[in-house]
Amino acid sequence: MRKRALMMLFLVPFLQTGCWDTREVDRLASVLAFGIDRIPGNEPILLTVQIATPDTAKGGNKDVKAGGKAFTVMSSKGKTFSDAIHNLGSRSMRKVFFSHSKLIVLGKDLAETGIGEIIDDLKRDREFRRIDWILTTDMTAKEILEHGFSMEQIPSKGLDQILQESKESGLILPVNCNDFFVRLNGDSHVSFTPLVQLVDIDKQMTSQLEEVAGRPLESEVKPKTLTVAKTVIYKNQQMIGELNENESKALMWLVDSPKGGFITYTFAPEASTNGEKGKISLDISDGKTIITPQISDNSISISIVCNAKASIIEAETVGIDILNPMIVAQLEAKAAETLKLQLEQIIDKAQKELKSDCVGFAEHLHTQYPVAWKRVKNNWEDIFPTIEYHVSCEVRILNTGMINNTLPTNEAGGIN
Amino acid sequence: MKPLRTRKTKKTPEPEISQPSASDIEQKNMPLCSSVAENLITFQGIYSNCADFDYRELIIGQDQIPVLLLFIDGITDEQTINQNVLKSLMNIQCSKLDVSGSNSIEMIKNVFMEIGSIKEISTIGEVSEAILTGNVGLLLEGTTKALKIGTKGSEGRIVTEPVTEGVVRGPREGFTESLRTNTALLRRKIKTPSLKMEKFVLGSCTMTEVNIAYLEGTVNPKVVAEVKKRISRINVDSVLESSYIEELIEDNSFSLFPQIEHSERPDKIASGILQGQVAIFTDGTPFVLLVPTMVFQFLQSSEDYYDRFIYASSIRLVRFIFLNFALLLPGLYIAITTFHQELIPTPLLVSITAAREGVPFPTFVEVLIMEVTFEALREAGIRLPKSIGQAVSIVGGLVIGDAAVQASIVSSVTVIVVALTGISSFCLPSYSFGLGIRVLRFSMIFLGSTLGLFGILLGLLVMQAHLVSLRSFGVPYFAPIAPFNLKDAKDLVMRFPWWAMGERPRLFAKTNRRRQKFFMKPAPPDEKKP
Amino acid sequence: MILLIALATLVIGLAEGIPLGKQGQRKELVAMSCLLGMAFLLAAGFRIGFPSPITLLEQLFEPIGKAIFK
Amino acid sequence: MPEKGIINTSQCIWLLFIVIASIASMQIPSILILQAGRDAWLSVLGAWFLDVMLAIVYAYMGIRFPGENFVQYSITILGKYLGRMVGILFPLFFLLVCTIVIKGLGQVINTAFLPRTPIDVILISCFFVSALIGRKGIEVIARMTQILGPLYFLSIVTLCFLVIPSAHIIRLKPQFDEGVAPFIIGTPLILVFFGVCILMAMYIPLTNRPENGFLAKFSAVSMGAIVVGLITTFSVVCFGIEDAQTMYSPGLQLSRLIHYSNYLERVEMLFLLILVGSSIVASSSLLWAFGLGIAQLTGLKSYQPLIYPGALISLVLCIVSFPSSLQHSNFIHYTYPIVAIFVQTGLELVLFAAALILHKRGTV
Repeated sequence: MRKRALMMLFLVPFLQTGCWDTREVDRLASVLAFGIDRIPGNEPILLTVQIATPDTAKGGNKDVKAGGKAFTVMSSKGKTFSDAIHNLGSRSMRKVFFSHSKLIVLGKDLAETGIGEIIDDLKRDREFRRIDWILTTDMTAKEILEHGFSMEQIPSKGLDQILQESKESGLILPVNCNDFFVRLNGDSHVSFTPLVQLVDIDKQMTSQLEEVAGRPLESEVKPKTLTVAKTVIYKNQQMIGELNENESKALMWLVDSPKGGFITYTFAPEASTNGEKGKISLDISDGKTIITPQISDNSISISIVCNAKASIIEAETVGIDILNPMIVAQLEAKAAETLKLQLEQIIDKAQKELKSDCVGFAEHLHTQYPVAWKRVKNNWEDIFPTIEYHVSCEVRILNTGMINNTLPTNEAGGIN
Repeated sequence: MKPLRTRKTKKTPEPEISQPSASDIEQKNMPLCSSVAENLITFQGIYSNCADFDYRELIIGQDQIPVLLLFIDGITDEQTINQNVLKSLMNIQCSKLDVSGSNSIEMIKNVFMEIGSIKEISTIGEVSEAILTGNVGLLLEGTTKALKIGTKGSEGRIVTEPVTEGVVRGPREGFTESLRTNTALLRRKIKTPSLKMEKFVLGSCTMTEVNIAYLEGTVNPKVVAEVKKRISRINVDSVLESSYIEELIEDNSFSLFPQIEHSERPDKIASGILQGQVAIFTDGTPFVLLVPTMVFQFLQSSEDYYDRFIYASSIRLVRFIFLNFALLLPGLYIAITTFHQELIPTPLLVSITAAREGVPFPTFVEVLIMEVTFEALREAGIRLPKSIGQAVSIVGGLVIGDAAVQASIVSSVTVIVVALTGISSFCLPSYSFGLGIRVLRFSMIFLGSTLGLFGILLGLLVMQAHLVSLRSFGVPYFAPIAPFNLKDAKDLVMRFPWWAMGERPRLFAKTNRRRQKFFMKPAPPDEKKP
Repeated sequence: MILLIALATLVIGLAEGIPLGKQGQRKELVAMSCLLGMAFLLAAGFRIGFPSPITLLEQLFEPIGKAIFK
Repeated sequence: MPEKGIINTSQCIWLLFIVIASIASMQIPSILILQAGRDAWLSVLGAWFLDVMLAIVYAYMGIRFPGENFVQYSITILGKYLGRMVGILFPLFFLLVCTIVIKGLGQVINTAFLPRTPIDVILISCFFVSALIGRKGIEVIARMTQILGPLYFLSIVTLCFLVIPSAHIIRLKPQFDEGVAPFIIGTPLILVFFGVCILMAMYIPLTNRPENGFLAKFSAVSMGAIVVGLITTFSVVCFGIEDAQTMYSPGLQLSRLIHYSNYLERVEMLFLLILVGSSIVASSSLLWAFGLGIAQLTGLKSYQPLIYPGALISLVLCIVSFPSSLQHSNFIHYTYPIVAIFVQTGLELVLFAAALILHKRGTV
């Protein structure tokens, strides 16, 4: 009796109104990716969402119309980001649901004028996750989101996979919201995102081929391809420049330890060892960078030590003896030099061109010399370009692939 | 808790249990008459309109003493009556019987009667009870004493394989409806005088014999005393099945969880008794009760002990997982698909959305329809003859499952969920425990559809609080997890090999805990030693 | 809200009070009614703009806390 | 003694642990990070040390007054009237903590899981369940914690392990960036949350071995410190102090960070499990302590009838005092520590000193 009465009490609120948060899945439009652009006018934020269209014919019906898009793109504008989300509701039959988005694309205009106003909402709203990838484009986000992939039905899934792959192959460092925010909050207030571009690679390549062939080639017109290879640098929530492919690769060495990577260089063996000039490609399997700031009197210098383990994946150089430790030492030294050049190039660019600490020296200085950091903190922007640095790299070749020496094909370097 | 119970003990006169006839009570303690003829009239009066009541008058000895044999046709063994009772009585013809009554009864009992079970009785009630339980009542002229001659007929099923608890490996005998057969099956397994069986007779109409069996020295005497106390408290008119007793002696009647285990497998009961539990045998049913019970026993099958321990442990693990499925899966499905879509992996969300496209009902109603249909199918399948049962499964599986999806009444994901839940609920070895889970599953569905995962978590907390607050005959129901006991936990999800389980569960056997010699782990013979 | 609290007070009072009353545990009954009354008064007081004890605590101690913590 | 149940030492450990786990899973880590910055984990260690010191006093008092909890021995020490006035502060403090815990739980659930459900509904259902559990007595609560405690401990540790890929240890450096002041201020802040373990004084008379009281509290606080320390540290190394100190529930955000390739992600459910279970069981033991304390002060035979009214008061306090999450955060941040340190440390030390000076001892 007593329990029953209390149960009744417990049930009262439920009987009042029912359930508040119920949303059936078929009343939801789950956003897979969204992009934000800035447009002129008094509603400056343009939100574009890519929504998965459920494939109703997935079950029994086999004659699905081929080429039907598996996604829908919708746009809406608003005074703020959340206002734009809100306005989307008036256009969508279903509730727009952001929890499944994997990708945020920032349009160029927005990036250049500052993204501060959207960051707060990205952190505050429960539907956004801090593990979403964040990308910047040099076009508008709308174009990127409307563009499809030939292999993936849903472009955001394709981009997601490109980003995951490129981290493993050392092409570019994908950045998720959390890392992006944390870097922006960091001492240098510099962060970066990969740059997504729509490039007509096919056309370029065809025209080059035509040059070789000397005649117009017959090839079908292919759509442009989404490419992620460059990096965009943000400073104080504003885009200030971009890094090209090589610099993006080098950036990985400075802010993260690359798990994969690729070094190609021309190698000419020294006189004491025979062999000819040619190209060598190394696959980096395990890279590690140690950045140590040093303070002497009033000058700050940074020493950067890179260690990498690598394996040879291509040795075009004819006639060299990979089994010879001296040759290997030369290969390693040359590789280290190549790497060093790459790193110096990007630090130079950061210091001279961008004038912003995208390489994270401030964090290292703060961590290791907190007292000195306090002194330079306020005029770090002026100090950073003048900082001296010293890069030293070491590459160790551990593996030569499935074979060791290539057999010479021409007579001159034949094996006797 | 306690104050509530006292409310019920109002000072109201305890109502008498209705008896077959009012005169019986008076006659019960009436002594027998010394005249056979008068006694016969009395008994004919008691057993008026009883077609199966039978008697035989005969005259024995040189003194021509009239003797009356009373019995009930059908429940006695005719062969015993003919060959042993009548023959022995006829043999008295030539001998001389002392005329004075009581001595002649003694003579018959001690000298002539060629039968094992025989007892002297003296009241009408006793005689009546004797013949009702299949004995022959022997009345002699000139004495107020009578004899109860054991001629119980053994009509009944032979020992067959138990239907409800089949095993692949293990003994294939099951209990029958006859109490003596059952106790014999047990005695054949435990051959020690410490195995005690105490007799109770319950039910004023049914006079059902109930035996409690336990292993003296191992069992906790407090538990035995408690069992005896609770059984002697019972005052009902009938006990037709052991569940009557179960409901009258369990700790919490309103709980959804059975607090007393039952089995029709002698090996299971024997192993229970050997680890210090008390078995309650009831005449007329193959199901024997085992107390005290802990919740994890409902997840253990007797076959776990006959398979190799690694397989048994992994099978138990599967059972634990599917127990959770059976309880939670539909509730979780509703909670996640209608409240927490962010928890579903994206591709799965897209397929669930696609499957639900065009379904008119909310997920909650959809699941409820399918669950209720499933329960109905299950109920329909149990009682029907086997040949029709198959038709039911065809109708259920094909028509309801497939056609409902085709017609977009339910989504295919819901069918999968309900089917998986159904399969999971069949993974539980205990039917009665499964019933509780079935009921709880529906409450989880309601909670999941009102408050989502939060509601389900609340439900689980309440359920858990209830589980740990239960006790079965003084033993915590959720032991050995809470209160935790490492040694008892050897036989929980994992079943340790026999050589590692040297001790009986602490909660059953308080004193005599050692079950076997320690360190009996088998090893190959050491070849280095001579 | 106040209605719901009143209802809860009533239900708890009946559910717990009746058994106590039957057993003659007067003291328990009084203690329980006091607590229930307090709960109801708190709710009713809030309705007419009376501060809750926690607000009082806050006024008392918050300055100290603000002085110590950021 | 109105409570008849007996618990053992391991149950006592888990009972205390679950209280700490419940506060660890809410916004306390972020408040701590706000105060102590990168030294938050050191503050946790410091608080652990201080709390263990405090536990010695409580354990000693438990042995000095066998079979009495602090409500009873405050009467024994300070006499009938003054003792009662001091003694009633403990149950009231428990009710306050219960209010805070449930309000915090409701707040997190309301913001992160059920945004459109009125928070009152969540609060009512939480209080109903915890009162239901609390009314069943200490044995039931103890057994529940015995099941849930280890589960939660393992879950939190697993959660932190899974989040390692997102963590960068460099964000924890440099230590003592702002000097030792943040550490010194952070230590008492987290101490008052560990200090809810003064519940041990309610449990000691009920344990089968009261002399193990210190051991129980030591183990519980150590495990609690591990849990709070892990969540705090991982919040810092994953989000950096700037973001972590603004989060309402850093633990929840941590669980949202977990992603392993494409299959193991979206595991907030695990965190919800920890959050709901630990908070409700913790508040049920707090309600129990409130009911028992009041029953002992007024000399009642049973404390069970007081549990539901206690829950109702707590519910009303929740609704009345914290109309929004802001007030709640502010209260936890600024007011609660002062109140708590007064009750947990001040009162008990006064009782301790009084017992020594007045030569009061419990009767065996």
